[in-house]
Amino acid sequence: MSFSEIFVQAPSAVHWLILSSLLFSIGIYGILTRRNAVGILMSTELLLNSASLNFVVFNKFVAPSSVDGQVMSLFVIAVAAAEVVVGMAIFVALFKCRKTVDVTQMNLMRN
Amino acid sequence: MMFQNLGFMLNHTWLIPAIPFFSFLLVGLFIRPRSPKLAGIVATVAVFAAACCAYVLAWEYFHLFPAGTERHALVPWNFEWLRYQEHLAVRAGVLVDPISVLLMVVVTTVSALVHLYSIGYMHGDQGYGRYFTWLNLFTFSMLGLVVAPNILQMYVCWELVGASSFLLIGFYYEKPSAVAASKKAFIVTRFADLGFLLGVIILGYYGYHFFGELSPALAQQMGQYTAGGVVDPFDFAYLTHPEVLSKFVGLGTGFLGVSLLTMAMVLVYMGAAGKSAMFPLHIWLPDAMEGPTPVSALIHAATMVVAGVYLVARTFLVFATSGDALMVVAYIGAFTSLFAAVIGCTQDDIKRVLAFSTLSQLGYMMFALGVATMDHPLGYTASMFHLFTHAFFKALLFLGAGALIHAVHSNEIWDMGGLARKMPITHATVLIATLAIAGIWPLAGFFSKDEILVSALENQHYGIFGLGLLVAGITAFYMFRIYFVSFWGKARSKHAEHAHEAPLVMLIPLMILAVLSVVAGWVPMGEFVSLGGASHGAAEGAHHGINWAVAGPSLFVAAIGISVAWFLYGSGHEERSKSVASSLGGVYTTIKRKFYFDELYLFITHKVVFRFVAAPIAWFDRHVVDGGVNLSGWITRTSSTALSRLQTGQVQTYGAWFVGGSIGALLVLWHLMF
Amino acid sequence: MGLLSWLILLPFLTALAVVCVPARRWMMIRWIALAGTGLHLILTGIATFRFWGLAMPDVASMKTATLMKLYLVEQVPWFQTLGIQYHVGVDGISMAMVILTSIIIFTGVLASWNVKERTKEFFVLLLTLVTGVFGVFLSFDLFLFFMFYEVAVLPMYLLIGIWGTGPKEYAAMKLTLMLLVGSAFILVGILALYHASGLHTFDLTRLAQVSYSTDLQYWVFPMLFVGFGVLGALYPFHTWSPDGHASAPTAVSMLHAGVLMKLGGYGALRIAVYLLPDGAKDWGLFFMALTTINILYGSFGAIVQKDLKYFTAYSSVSHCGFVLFGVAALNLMGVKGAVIQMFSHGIMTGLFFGLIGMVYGRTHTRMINEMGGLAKVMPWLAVCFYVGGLASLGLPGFSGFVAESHVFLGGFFGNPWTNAVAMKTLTVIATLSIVVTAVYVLRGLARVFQGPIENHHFLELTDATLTEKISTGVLVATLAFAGIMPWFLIDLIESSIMPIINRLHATGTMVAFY
Amino acid sequence: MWMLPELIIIGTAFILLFTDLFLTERRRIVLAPLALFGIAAATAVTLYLMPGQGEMLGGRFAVDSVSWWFKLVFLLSGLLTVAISMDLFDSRVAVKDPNIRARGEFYTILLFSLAGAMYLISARDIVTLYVSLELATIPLYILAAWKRDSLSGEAGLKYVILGALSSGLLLYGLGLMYGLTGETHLDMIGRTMTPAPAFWLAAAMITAGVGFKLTIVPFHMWAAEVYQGAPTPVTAYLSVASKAAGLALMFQLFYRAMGQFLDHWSLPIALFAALTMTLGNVVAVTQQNIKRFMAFSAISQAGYLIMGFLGTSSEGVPAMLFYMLVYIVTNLAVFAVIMFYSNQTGREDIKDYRGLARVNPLVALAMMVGLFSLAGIPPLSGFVGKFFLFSVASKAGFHWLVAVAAVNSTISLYYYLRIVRQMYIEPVGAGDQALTVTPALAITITVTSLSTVVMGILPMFYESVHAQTLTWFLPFIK
Repeated sequence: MSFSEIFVQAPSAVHWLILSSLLFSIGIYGILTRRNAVGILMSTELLLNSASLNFVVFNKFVAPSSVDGQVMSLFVIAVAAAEVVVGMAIFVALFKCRKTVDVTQMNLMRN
Repeated sequence: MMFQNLGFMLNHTWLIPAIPFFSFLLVGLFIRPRSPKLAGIVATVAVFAAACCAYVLAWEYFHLFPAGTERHALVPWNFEWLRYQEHLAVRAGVLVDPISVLLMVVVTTVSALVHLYSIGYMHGDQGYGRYFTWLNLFTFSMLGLVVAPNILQMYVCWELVGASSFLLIGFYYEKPSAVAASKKAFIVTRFADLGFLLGVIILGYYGYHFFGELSPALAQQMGQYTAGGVVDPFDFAYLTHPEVLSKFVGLGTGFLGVSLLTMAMVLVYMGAAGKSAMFPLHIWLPDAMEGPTPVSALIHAATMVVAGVYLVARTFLVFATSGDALMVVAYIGAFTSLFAAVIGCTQDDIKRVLAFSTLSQLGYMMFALGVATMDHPLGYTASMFHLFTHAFFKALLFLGAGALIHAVHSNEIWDMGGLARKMPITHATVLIATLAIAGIWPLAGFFSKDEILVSALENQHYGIFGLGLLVAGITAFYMFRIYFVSFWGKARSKHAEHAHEAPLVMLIPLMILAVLSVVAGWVPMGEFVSLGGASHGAAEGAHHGINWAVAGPSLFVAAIGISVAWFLYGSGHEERSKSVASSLGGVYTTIKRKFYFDELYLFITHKVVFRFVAAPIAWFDRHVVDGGVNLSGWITRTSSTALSRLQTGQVQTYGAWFVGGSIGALLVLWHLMF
Repeated sequence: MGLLSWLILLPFLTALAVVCVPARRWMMIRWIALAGTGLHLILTGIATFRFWGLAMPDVASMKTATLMKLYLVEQVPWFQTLGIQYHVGVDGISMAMVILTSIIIFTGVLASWNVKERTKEFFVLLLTLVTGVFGVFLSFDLFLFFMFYEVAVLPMYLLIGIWGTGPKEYAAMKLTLMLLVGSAFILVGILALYHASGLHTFDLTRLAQVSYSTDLQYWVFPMLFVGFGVLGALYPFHTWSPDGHASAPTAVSMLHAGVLMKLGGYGALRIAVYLLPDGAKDWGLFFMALTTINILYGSFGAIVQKDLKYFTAYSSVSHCGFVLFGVAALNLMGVKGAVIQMFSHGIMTGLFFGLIGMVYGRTHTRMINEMGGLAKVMPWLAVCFYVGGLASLGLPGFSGFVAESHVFLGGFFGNPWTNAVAMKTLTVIATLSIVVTAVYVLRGLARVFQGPIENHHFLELTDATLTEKISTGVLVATLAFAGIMPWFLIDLIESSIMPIINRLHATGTMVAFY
Repeated sequence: MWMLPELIIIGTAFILLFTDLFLTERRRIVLAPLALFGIAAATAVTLYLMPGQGEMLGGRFAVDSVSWWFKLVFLLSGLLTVAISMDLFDSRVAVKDPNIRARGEFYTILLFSLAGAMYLISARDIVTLYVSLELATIPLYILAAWKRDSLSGEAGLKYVILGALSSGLLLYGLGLMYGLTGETHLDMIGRTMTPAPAFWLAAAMITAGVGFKLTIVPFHMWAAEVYQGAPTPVTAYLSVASKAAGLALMFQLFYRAMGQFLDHWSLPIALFAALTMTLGNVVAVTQQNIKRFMAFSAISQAGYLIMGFLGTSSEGVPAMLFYMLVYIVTNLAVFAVIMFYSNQTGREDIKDYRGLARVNPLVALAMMVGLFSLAGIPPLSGFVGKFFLFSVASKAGFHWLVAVAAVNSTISLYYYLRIVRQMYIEPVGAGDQALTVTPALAITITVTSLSTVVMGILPMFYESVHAQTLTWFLPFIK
């Protein structure tokens, strides 16, 4: 389909994949650029979400017979939550002794 | 095979080298540490025993092959010493033929007398036992060289005599000059031996080739006089066989248009020249006089230095087959004889004068061999004859000089003088020897020298003949120079005034040798030593009745030489000699400094080799090769620090690497796929 | 458990025995070590006689054999799934090497009689190292071989690092790393052969039954040869040797120069040339040229050395050049000469380093120029030194001459695959070394032992003690024995070399004349 | 009941958690033995069950020979980690670190991670695979930050950020694979996968995810800081168990899911291996802190490890498993000594080890054995393991890689010898006297270093791995 047509018809797998890859790219960008650790953590969430979005999309368009993809996305959400919790805990602990969570300051150990 | 009806000694010829060897072990390992005195006695007795064996052997051999019959080279005993590979083994053994018998007699006799003399001469020296150990070792190696039936055994013993000469020259190891001299002697001869070794390798290589093409019958015929009947490419019996020689000639030219055979023989001659101190390898011999005098008498006058002559004689047929090699021998020999004689006139150290006269006489023997040919081999006989006589009178001269040095405690002839009255016996014997070497009838030197000149003349080598005559004159001159200076006139030093006769144990050898230097000339050498049976006529013809056409002139020039010596040194007008020397000026000093050859060699070794080869190599190794190794280590460490900089501690940098890495992986896979 | 396993194990057991002794009883420790090595000497003698009895009947048949024949073999499967097995055996070459090692370690223990600092660790490491050496010489499974090879190399680091002198850590590290880089290449080669053969075995005797593709041989051979060459001091990979030897303690230099450097030649011959004949044919000339450089370079380098140990180390470089030169000559005489040279140089250099240690122990200097006239105060050591020196310059009557004449003849006789003129030229160049060797040996010894004694406290020095006399005496006697009666050594090794040569001439019979 | 080992571990974890609540600080001594007991029980069960085959949860959880061996590896590393961490919390330690507290939770979390790793190798489904991977990883974030100081916290932060990034990439890759095949079962994916551009994108992302756990260059950057900052026992656990988990993940994905493309992988894997071992070794040369140093040494070991994937020869799997086994034992031997030394002196620099051989000869000997085994010196097991791996590479025709690896092991010897030199050659530092070795560490050190030697000499270990896993991967490569 041509580029213009993409916007006129009902959303197909391509649309969703474009969306997820956009999310993914934003996530990567965020991870690499944000100075605040919390921001980085949020960007990682974007990564995971884009991935789980993929699962749902593929479930719908590729393997509609089963629900494995959707199940997967649920698990991913749970896992992501766990990851965030742990991450935040660590940041808090670190904040206590460093009074900052600016990742660019975190270079006590380097050659 | 004809080893049944041999006499005892012929069957047990191996005893002759073996006795000194075992006495060497015995003395060196067991007796020397306990009682040096006993060591001397045992060593001397052993060599005397060997001498007796040698006489018996000579008697047996020349009765086995009476005059007129062809005298075969017997190898009555041998064993496989070193097997390189199939058909390439070294069979150590003993070779008995006229010249080896001759040499055995000479070596054992002189060695025995020198041993005896040394008992007196070395008395009280702290290295007494060591001295006799080395002396025995030398005697063994020299005899082993003489009886070598193959060229490799000859090389082996060649090295051994070199080593023992090295040990004996450096006997006074605390004296730097002696140490230097011993090193010089060994290294120079070693350099020469390099040529010898290469020659041996080349001969062995092609000999091995031809061996394969050899017909069994021929091989058997070659081995018929060898115990076991087997010959190897190294054996003289093989190398000198006409069949093999013709094959060698067939090889044609190697590189530079020199035939391979000539190349090989010139290399072999290089070794011979080294041992016999032919120009330009002569430089070690004068310095070798740093050793104890009896050693000079034995090794550097009578026996070891003639090994070169012996080698050429031993391989004469091969040399003769390649004519050019023989010419090299002739001209180098002739030149050396003149060169050395000239230097001899200017030296003041009595032993050095004798050393140069030795050089000159060796030159005689060499060119005598050089001028000989297959069909006029008189020179061969003459050379051996001169070797024989020279051994005695030169040994006598050295021992006499030893007696003088013993009395005067100095080598300088200018510290002596007027010793004729104080040391009558020494004087008498030395006079005999001097006359003998000057070639005065009826002493030994006269006959042999005469025969050499005859042979030169016979083969139309007029130049060499004339040169020989000239040298004869010069010889007479410088020999009588030292004679007059040391015996006549008045004592020139305190020691010389209180000098007195040497002990009896030293005089006995002198007297024996004096007798020998008188009678040795009357031995009909042609009867015994001649090239095969082919050339009897020539040999005998030459000896029956001296050829006065040659002898006359030689006597005449000798007389001139003596009278000039008397005029300059004997007549009590020393200023004459000084004026002559000063009138010669630069020439004189050049000659006195031996044409600056030592300096030249020193320059080559120290300046060129050490400074411009060895030192740079050592530097290169430390800094370039080793530097390369260290460089690799340095590179590792540097890249380590460089790479560890990547660990910035910035988590986002790591993230970037991470993403970049995955993209890289994608690209790699992509590239591999499409 | 057979004789050979005992030969390998005995040093290790001795080491264990030493471990059990408390460190302060260092006298007892050295006695244990001496007993162990002495016992090993006896065992070696027994093994030699048994080998002789077994091998002599086969001499005739070996003349045409292309497969080596092992005796007293012991084979036990080990990592079966990879076809790795414990496979020890002995043939003439390894027998000679075992005898050499056994003598050297015995004399080495005597020479290190007065190691008082950390004696226990010293002897433990020394004996472990020797275990490795015996293992290498006796094992015929490449995996086992390689394993022992590294066991033999590594203790050197601590031995030099702890008991050494001078820049010891640097020297030790350099030595270890260079040798292990060499073994890295060996590993590559071994694995390549293992997979190429398709036999699924590391057994040398079976790997020798297949012929490898030419291009495999072409790249594997140099890897193996250089890999072993590093230990054999092949130019330009020899620079570990001067520093290493100079820094190492006496017994270690003895063992290292005397035995370990032989592992190089041994491996190059036994594995590289034997398994890869075609590769050897392609590379022979190249390595001959390289080793010719070795020979001259080492001897010229030795001339200007100031330190006795550097002096000897460079002469070792030169002499080990003869070993690899003979191997690269690829004919009977060359290879035989190489093996004899391994033996001869092992004894000779062991003697040298032992003596240097003894002299150093007295004068406390190794600088040649600071000595002089020592012959007066230590005649025994002087005589032994001169014997060693004369042997090393190839004086007939000592083993050096036998070896060198073999090597020269071998090089000159050439082989059918290499340009004859080139080989002859290289040989002639190599022969120059006999003069250069004479020069540096005589210069060095004259400086040390002859001339007047300048340094007056040298006058109080004493001659060799009994232990020193025994250790040097044994070595001197061996040198003379091997030189005067070379036929024992030759008979021992010759029939074991034939297979290597015959395999080169792919046809079963020697090509007699080329 | 194939899941029993995992269940035992999880059970123990909870028991620890609860008992910890009801015990006074003095009594908490019993927790570590309890944990040990639990792991030991699980190990026993594993040994009893292996090499049985079977599956549960509708094929989402299955066991086979390889998974048993992996579980053994995990359990072993867990066991040893707990053993060397025992002293950390109690008073026998000379230099007490106030920032280390709460041992009960420590062990609980450690066991959770352990369980996750064990599930990982049994997972047969993308879902279980991912969940168990996170279960194995997330606890490690916490452990890395266990010490309440800035270094440890920083380590935790870096670990969590990069870990999240990698899991995101991995998940995206898995998602693509799901999309390409419509299957979540790994075996089904492996069967139905057809090469397409998207597949290679997925493959690259999966590589990144796997590389992160295995510390393959350039996905290794986190290792240095995390290893250095984390408490020593955690570092030890990371260096062995987490790597083993990475290898397990790689087995799951590269053999099961992408087995049919294995031969395409050879060159990239060879490149990654060469890059990893070279960089790890070269950088390690100049490290001063011993934990950071061990980090780079571990990186280079990963490089050797993945040589087993080269080619499609059947020796690859057993070679890698055996090397993993050897590696954990050896590495933990070294870490036990590091643990001991930092417990007693609080020092972690290489030069602090000077003269150790004089004051604690046996400990120094164990350390030397461990280091030499890591460097691959015969007859230690490290050499044998490496030799088999090199053999695989050589069989696949990667002779250049073998050469690179062999030269690398020489470089590695260079820096391992730096420590040996400090221990043996350098003189004792002033006033150093023999340090006391606590029983737990004494036993650990003895056992590990002995087995380091034994596994190299007795063939039976390798033989049994070989016998059981030789044919395991044949169904996946078609």
